[in-house]
Amino acid sequence: MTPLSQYLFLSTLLFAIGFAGVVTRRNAVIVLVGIEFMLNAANLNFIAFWRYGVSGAAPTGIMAVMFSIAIAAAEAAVGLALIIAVYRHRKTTQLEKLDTLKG
Amino acid sequence: MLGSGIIKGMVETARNFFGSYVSRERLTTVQYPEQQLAPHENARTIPLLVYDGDMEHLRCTACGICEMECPAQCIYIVKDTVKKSDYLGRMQFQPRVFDIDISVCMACGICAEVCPFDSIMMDQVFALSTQNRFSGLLLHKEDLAKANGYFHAIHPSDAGDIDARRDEDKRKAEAKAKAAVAAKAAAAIKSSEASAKQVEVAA
Amino acid sequence: MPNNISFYIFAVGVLATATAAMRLRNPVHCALAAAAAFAGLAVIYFQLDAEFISFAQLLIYVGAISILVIFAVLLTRGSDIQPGVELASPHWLTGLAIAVLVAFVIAVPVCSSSFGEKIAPKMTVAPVKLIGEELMTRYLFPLETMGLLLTVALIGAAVIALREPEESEIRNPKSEIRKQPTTEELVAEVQP
Amino acid sequence: MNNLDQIFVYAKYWLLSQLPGGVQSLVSIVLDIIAIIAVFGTCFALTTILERKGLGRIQNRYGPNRVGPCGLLQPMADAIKMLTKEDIVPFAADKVVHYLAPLVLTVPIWLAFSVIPFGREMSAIDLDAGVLFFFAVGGASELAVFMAGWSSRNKYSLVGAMRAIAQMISYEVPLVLATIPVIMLSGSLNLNKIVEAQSGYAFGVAQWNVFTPWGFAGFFLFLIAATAESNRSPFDLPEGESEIIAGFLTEYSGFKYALFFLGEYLGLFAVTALSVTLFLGGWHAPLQVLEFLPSWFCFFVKFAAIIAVFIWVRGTVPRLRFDQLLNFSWRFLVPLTLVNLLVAVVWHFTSLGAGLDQSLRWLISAAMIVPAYVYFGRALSPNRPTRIYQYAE
Repeated sequence: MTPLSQYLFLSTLLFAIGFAGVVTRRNAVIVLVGIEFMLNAANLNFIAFWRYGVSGAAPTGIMAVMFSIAIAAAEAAVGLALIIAVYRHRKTTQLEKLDTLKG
Repeated sequence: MLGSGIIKGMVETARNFFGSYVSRERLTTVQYPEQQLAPHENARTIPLLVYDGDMEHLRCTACGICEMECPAQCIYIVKDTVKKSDYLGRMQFQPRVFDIDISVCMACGICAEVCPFDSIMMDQVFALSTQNRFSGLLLHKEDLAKANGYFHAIHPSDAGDIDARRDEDKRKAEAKAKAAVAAKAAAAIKSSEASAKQVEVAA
Repeated sequence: MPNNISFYIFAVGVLATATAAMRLRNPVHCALAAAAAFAGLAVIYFQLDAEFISFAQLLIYVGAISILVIFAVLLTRGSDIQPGVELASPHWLTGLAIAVLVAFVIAVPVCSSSFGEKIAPKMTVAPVKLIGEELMTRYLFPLETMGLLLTVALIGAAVIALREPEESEIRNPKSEIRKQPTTEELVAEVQP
Repeated sequence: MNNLDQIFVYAKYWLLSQLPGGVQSLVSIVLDIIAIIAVFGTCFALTTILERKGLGRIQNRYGPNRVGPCGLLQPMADAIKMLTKEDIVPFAADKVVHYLAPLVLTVPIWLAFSVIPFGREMSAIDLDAGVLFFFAVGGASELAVFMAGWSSRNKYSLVGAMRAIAQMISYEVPLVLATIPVIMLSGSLNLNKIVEAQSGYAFGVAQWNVFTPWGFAGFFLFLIAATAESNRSPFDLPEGESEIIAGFLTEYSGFKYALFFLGEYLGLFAVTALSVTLFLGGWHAPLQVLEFLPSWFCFFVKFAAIIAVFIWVRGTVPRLRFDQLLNFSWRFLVPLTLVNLLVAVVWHFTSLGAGLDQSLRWLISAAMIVPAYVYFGRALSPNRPTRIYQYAE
């Protein structure tokens, strides 16, 4: 059986990859995908800690992840709708060009 | 109500489905290689060349009108060097080469339309596939030449009209020739009589 | 032991596809790689005996969010890449350094703590029935809140993405000045 | 039960007992996979030929009857043709994605079969969340269709893919909503337990879900949504050849095209098998007197019957227009499935207390579902004057 630390390392690396994408990419859609990766890394931690934890009978980790997934879905829907609306207005999804609040 | 039309349609297709097993008359298709429907008389596929009697008597005179008119330019004609007499007794060229590339031919029938010698006509064969897509689809004079009897078989009324007209022409031509011969003979008699008269006068 | 090997295979796969999703040039490729990474994570959840979450992950991330991302990319013409445009933002080196730092900061406590070597308890599979009962009793309030949130998100996304009237139709002064010709004018125009 | 019923199970165990203990679990998995692939591969071949023959008979012609006896070897000829065709990849295509798309479509669909109980003790894996698994692996097909359409770099492909995705998303909602009453009333996502919940006979007739008002309505709603989900006529707009050539399949040829074709039929089989499991009592016999029949035989008879209905519908109904297609899902199927959910709840709670008469329960359910059907049906088809046909009888 894989030790818990392996799952934690995987989640750490996934979080870092997502974070790197968020801070380095220009395309707003890809940045949103990066945020999804960070959320997924957190989900993996929840599941791993639940699986290796003592409270095996109560599905606490699973519940947290379920709500997290639901929030992620809502976030993706709203975020992408925002990106599309901004694109309609500015004709770009390049983030550094979206630097004025007035439009 | 929504769905009633669909149910009606389903009943109809079910009736067709079972009916096609019960009654043979429902089946409208033909099992092709074994059964074949006779083509309609005006059906046309690729051109053919009509000859009377034997291959040496092609109606074609290599005039080149069809070659000129063909929109797909799939006809290639080379004239022969010697003349042969046609059905009216006139001396005409015959084609030495007459090729049609049926991979290009679009069966429009213009060649048959413009031919003044009733030579090029439209065939009804449709199983034209060959092993070789270049040389196999280039038909030569020998492949295109068909007897008048064959033409009668596929286009009876057209062939009948044409034959009647040709017979008429032939009859006229013969009559004309006869008349010409008679006139000549009469003229000869006349001239001989005249010369005889002259001889008499001179004498 | 086979569990271990398959974990490493899928872990490497997830990391590779996630990296690809963050590095590839074409945003559509990024979205597809991200879908693959999400599917790989679903497999890892399955290995962790969280089958319900695993299937929910497949259903929501691969079936819905990836498709949403792809639609967003296509609607913003993201797949037409101009050759001159730089992929990364100007401060990408700083960003990358921070990301590496973040990974390091999280990894250090994982290494130093003792729970890393923990082995999973024998059998803690959470039956779907238990999840359903918990959702309807202990987690009822979060569930209802979630339903509300999703409804709000649905309506909000629809409203935000709704096509506004074209700006030219509202503010273009020319279109305001130009008035419809009257019948008399038209008649006068036609008659010599 | 009798030996014939469990013949395949016994055969598998006998085969496993011949092997050393170390590889038994692995071989068991492989045997399951082989069985599913062999059975549904054969089903695919048979369905293609029978579908063509059936459609032919519906149109009053013979259908394929040349290759082999009665044309039964036609699938072989088709396979040879498909496999020996040149595999053309467009020059501008995204090569990798173009290559992966048919695989992404076909592989998850095979997975979907693994949770279906084909007979007593005959399901490959007994998953606790079987229904969820089924729909989860089906989620990949949308991605595959998009990959196929986008990577071809062809406008028709992209339009076809977009149509397909819009259609799949629209019809997944009623498809899932139609299964929810079944899940609610059998109290499990496990397909084996759902089949178990439909066991037992009342007056010699089986107690399947389809013999309840919500099950009856749900079954038809499920079938309609399933037809659309598997891109079959009359919902085959994604490949509407009269409009967009072949949709997302335009740039595919040879083996890849065959894989798409296979994937489409497998999707149909999977969703048909699920409908048999959810509504038609899985492998249970319809009448008590027929209980001696092997369970797998019952399952496949039902399966074949539903496939026949699909073929029949394909031969009857013409293709919809795209706005009609989406309206049909969102304005008709989704509201009706929600009403059906309510009917299921009423049915469930009237059975508990009250001691209501069976016919009264039916009456209440009908009073809920029939007006909804009429109302939403009316709303769907605006009142037009009756069309008078001049030439049709």
